[in-house]
Amino acid sequence: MTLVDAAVDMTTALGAAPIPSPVLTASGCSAFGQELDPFIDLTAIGAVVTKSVQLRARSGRPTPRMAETPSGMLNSIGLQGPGIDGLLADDLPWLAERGARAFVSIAGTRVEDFAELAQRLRGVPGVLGLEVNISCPNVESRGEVFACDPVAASDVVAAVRAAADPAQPVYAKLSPDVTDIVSVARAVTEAGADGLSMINTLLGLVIDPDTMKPVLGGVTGGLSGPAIRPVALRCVWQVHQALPEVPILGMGGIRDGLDALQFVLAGASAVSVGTAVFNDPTAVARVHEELAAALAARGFGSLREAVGYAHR
Amino acid sequence: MTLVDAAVDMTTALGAAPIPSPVLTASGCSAFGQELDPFIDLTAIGAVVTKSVQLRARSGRPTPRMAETPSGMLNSIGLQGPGIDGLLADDLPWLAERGARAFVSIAGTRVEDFAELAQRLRGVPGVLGLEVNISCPNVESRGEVFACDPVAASDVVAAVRAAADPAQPVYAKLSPDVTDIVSVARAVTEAGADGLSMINTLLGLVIDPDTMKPVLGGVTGGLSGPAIRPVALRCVWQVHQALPEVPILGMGGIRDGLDALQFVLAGASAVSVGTAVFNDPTAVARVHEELAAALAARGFGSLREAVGYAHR
Amino acid sequence: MTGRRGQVGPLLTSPAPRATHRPVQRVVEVARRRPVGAYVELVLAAPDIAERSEPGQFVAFAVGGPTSAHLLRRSIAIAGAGDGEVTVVVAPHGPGSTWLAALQAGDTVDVVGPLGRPYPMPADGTPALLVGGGYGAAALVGLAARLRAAGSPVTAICGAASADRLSSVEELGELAEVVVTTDDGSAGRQGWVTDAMAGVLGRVGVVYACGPMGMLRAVAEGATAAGLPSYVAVEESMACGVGVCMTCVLPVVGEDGRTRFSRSCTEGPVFGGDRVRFADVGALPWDVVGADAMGVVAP
Amino acid sequence: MTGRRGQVGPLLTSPAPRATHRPVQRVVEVARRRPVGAYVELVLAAPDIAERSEPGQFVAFAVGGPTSAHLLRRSIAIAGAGDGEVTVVVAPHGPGSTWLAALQAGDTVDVVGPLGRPYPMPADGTPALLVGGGYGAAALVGLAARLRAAGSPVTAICGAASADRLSSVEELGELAEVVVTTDDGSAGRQGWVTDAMAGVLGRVGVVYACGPMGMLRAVAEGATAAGLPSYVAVEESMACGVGVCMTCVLPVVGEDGRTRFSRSCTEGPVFGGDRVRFADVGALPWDVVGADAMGVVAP
Ligand SMILES: Cc1cc2nc3c(=O)[nH]c(=O)nc-3n(C[C@H](O)[C@H](O)[C@H](O)COP(=O)(O)OP(=O)(O)OC[C@H]3O[C@@H](n4cnc5c(N)ncnc54)[C@H](O)[C@@H]3O)c2cc1C
Ligand SMILES: Cc1cc2nc3c(=O)[nH]c(=O)nc-3n(C[C@H](O)[C@H](O)[C@H](O)COP(=O)(O)OP(=O)(O)OC[C@H]3O[C@@H](n4cnc5c(N)ncnc54)[C@H](O)[C@@H]3O)c2cc1C
Ligand SMILES: Cc1cc2nc3c(=O)[nH]c(=O)nc-3n(C[C@H](O)[C@H](O)[C@H](O)COP(=O)(O)O)c2cc1C
Ligand SMILES: Cc1cc2nc3c(=O)[nH]c(=O)nc-3n(C[C@H](O)[C@H](O)[C@H](O)COP(=O)(O)O)c2cc1C
Ligand code: FES
Ligand code: FES
Repeated sequence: MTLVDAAVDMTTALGAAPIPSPVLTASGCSAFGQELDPFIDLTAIGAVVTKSVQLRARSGRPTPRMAETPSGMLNSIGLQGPGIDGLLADDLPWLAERGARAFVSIAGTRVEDFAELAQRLRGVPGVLGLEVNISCPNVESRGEVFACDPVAASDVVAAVRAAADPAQPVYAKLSPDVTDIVSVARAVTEAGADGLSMINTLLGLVIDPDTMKPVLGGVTGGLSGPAIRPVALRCVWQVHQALPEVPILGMGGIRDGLDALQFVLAGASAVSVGTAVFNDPTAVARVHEELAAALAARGFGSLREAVGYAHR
Repeated sequence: MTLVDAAVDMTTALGAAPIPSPVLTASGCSAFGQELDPFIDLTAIGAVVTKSVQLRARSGRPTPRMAETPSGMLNSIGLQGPGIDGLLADDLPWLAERGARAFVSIAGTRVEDFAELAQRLRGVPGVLGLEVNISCPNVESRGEVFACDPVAASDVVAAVRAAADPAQPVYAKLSPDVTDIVSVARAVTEAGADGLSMINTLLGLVIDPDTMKPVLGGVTGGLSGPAIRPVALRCVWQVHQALPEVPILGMGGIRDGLDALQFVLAGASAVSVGTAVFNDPTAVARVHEELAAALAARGFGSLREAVGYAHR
Repeated sequence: MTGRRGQVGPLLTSPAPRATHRPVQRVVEVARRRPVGAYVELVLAAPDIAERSEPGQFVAFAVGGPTSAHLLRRSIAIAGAGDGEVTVVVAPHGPGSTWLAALQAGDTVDVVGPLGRPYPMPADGTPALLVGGGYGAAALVGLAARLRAAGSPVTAICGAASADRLSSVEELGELAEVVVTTDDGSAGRQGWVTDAMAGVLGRVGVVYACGPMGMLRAVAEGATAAGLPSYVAVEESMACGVGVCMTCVLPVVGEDGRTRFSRSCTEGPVFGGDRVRFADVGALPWDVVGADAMGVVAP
Repeated sequence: MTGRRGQVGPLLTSPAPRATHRPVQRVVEVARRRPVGAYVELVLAAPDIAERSEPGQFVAFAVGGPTSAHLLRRSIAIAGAGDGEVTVVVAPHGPGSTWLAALQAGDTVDVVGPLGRPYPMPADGTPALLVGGGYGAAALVGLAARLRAAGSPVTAICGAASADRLSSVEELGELAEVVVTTDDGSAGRQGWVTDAMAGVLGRVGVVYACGPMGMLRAVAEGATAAGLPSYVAVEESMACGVGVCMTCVLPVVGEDGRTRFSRSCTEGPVFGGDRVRFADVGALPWDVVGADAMGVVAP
């Protein structure tokens, strides 16, 4: 197994930033990395994608914040987090000290928030790049989610790209809850996104049969986990088909190496493992091993050769 | 149990057509009903929603036509069926003879196809009403699916309502693969839909790790089963919230009585059981029993009282 | 090659008729379990299914128990039915069959059956050749018994990749003259079942087969070439097993000579060997009924 | 009521410190299984977890095996650890706990632990009251032993709805003076644990509790009113158990006097009883750190 792994070149990149492994955490599914330290080597994975951070510290929503669903879960955390000050003071230094790469997810409710966050993250040690979580309500557009409107989405991405450290790639994170994901992908790419993270959760709802009300305080929540994998793969497939040059960080229900392989074959040059970490805290490292073995077994000499292979 | 059931009035209606049970089959998941005859009493269920029929007989797509996915499945049957002539000659008379109600799903690739089908089904014995499957590619709009465009969807529904027997309610079947399902729901309702069936499958993809190509011949397919239930419930919730007067036939991952209860509480006045029938051929009848017992246990005297209860 | 494009001459088979009994659904107990080479034999206490079943039919299991993420049923041929019990032979493969193969005596499982059309019987006394590939041989045991009871001399060929993938050789041995072949020569003759067929075809009146699609094709072609009717039990990917999902179709020539996408669960799994268009499985030939509506035009 | 809105006086507790050891993940075998009233006691052969665990900590199980549709872990308190074994007491409830309770000796299960912060120990010899509700009493057995070893006289109150929902009464009886209460009087005194507490509070220096949230609140309020520090192990709905998902939060007053949404898996499950704002669980009070960013304003 170790010999087989060594044979496959697993290096890849997020935009222009090289990473030693194509397997990353998913935003909001591994906090800021620390809690996984007992279980995996944080320096060996592609990067820690941090929980989306906003300008101010946020309490997040009241509980209940989750409901288990068939092969998945619904969450409505409400972006609980320390705010950019806390992130810069505590979490990023901790990761940098350990030699772990951080891919920082940023979120906001106006275009300027995103730009300011990108600005604050310029040149911060250990920050490999930015993932722009545009699945947030846009306060300037009656709460419509940025990611659901190609124009609003591009505005955010253009502002972030302009404000961000030129050395830090900017990935736009797309929502599957749109009629035409390719048009959103095209718009944000033209606005300067160096890559695309896809997909964020699907909007879902669960009703508690006892209280006869929605389980989540926020009524609806985000659906994640293996249940959504076919939808995620379809999105990656469609976007890679339309925009083969745009790097994709694929995610949505990845649980093992063969799941990750499907995303790679569909066009992802790296993947994030989210909800599966709740099931198995070693999932990110395990998926790397399993993906390496699967690539070797199929005769690939490098991960890069396999990216988009299913389209050929 | 039987006593408890008897206590709850389970009658409901599809538009103006009364039915003795709120639990129906789902289009394409119980063929034309015959095969379930060994397992359930077809006259006791709400109705047999037939596999979508088109004007001409169709072979459907080549195999493989399905892939199992976590808590769901992907299908790409391609609407294999006898065409309207075969349906009128064989399947509908069989159902009518048995005293089973048929809710006939119609499909086409142009507006006129739908209208002609509705015309042919006027006054046919045992045909309770029509479900309009607008999740089909519109040949006049470069293959964009009718259900993804409020205008195209309304055109179909208006034409069907105009051509159909006035005694037959017309339900429009909506796709979840849209940015704003409420706007589609509003458009088709204004075009004359007597009710809404929701949801159809989500577009998904699975790649075979051995062949390294998409499993399905049609590349993408429709995702169904419990995996999608939270998405379906969210759609029903949103539409009932916006259009509380419009009857909803809810579906998507219903497997037991408590699942059905969630749809009723969210606003559905009837439900279809689809993929779960593949797991359990008695599912439609079982869900009726379990729903009746669940309503009784919660103190409801009738199904109607529970419709939309979670919004109160 | 009859039953295929460029068909010559009349077909040698009639479509297999429906079974006598309708299926039932039951939660049944595993009475016994026994590993057999690479397979696991399960004996189910399932009287309602046992008394209804005929050779060639199958059952469909729900898998994974109450916490399962696997919704679709798994179809498994009936390898024996009698005394209130149904026997199946399971090859652990994917998650569902692996779960089935791990069932222990005393465990319960939800099963629907008997499903599909049985092997049609020939005129009493007709000598018959039975060809089983891998676990497919198990499905032929009941047929062999019924043929013997009707006075047919029975020859059986059991083939597999290797000795551990043979099945039911002993059971068939009590009912028939058995020839064994393995690809690697680890048991019986080295070679394919078709090699062994050649010498037998001359002295039988009908051929039956169960096994992988490639083998079924070769057996059916051999029988047809020899002017013999053959019946094959196909193995197409099935989601429901009861005829409602339309996932399990393959192109089959009907009584009217037209090809349709037929459901292997309800119109099969037993089809006339000269009626299955093996070369077109997984394709959509233009002459399948309704192919025109899919935009496929005659060449 | 200290630690709540309109707080009076200083808090009586310090936040529980982290555990000494980090958690591990193991696939372990069930060594023994025993039904106990309405519960099932499982003894796991899990030396790596046993040697690391401290009273008050818990483990998190993956449920349903390889075919499972249930992705989230189930957290269960450690009811005993020693000799390479970890004991848990499971109340079958939903699908996951029902699956756990059905495990048999010899079955394997994937478990992560020990997790969470243990009960902090008082000064040696401090008399202690332990209050356990339902299966919650099981989590107090290890604590009772440790307290006794440190010279503390221990009184334990075990309460439940009915006799079959009591747990660990015998085990606690070997370490402490035990009072039993049941709602229906089917065992011990009829009534609530708080009724039984009144007579004991005067002679102890610290109170520990584990059980349903309503009971924890009543115990904590009683202790605080009596001027006693209390430590409660809360039960919030958890998805991961290891601190990465943020689903298990509740409003807890920190050392700086400010309330935060704290994760019960990593900052708990043991919290100072006067630090948990029980009345605000499930709500978002304006004075929680970061509530302003959610649009909640001071009244
Ligand atoms: C009529 C018939 C008789 C069969 N008899 C036997 C038997 O006696 N012993 C035995 O071991 N196997 C038999 N099979 C094959 C068996 O059904 C499949 O191996 C099994 O369903 C695969 O399930 P899985 O969970 O291992 O694989 P997966 O690939 O995970 O299955 C996913 C889905 O695809 C379907 N599927 C996958 N492969 C097949 C297949 N070959 N045939 C039908 N459905 C498939 C499954 O039923 C399931 O719905 C038979 C199949 C048919 C159609
Ligand atoms: C620290 C701690 C210790 C516990 N100790 C025990 C114990 O010793 N014995 C015992 O029987 N139970 C214990 N529980 C409760 C146990 O975790 C839940 O009853 C169980 O997770 C419910 O799973 P389910 O599949 O039955 O229910 P479901 O409702 O199907 O669970 C769905 C999801 O919600 C979570 N969840 C639901 N209820 C709870 C709950 N009360 N607490 C935490 N997560 C929940 C589950 O972990 C799962 O992720 C403890 C909980 C916590 C937090
Ligand atoms: C509990 C939870 C919290 C999440 N928080 C965030 C977040 O803060 N920012 C973000 O961009 N995505 C967030 N996500 C979405 C994930 O990053 C990921 O896109 C999605 O869950 C699909 O991947 P998965 O199925 O592997 O979890 C969250 C998901 C979960 C389950
Ligand atoms: C195999 C299969 C075939 C289907 N065929 C049709 C169809 O012909 N017309 C249609 O409107 N919906 C069709 N559907 C969609 C279902 O009617 C239903 O909307 C969807 O599957 C969600 O419900 P479920 O999760 O209960 O299956 C099909 C679904 C499946 C799984
Ligand atoms: S398996 Fe469903 S129709 Fe044959
Ligand atoms: S359970 Fe996941 S953070 Fe506590």
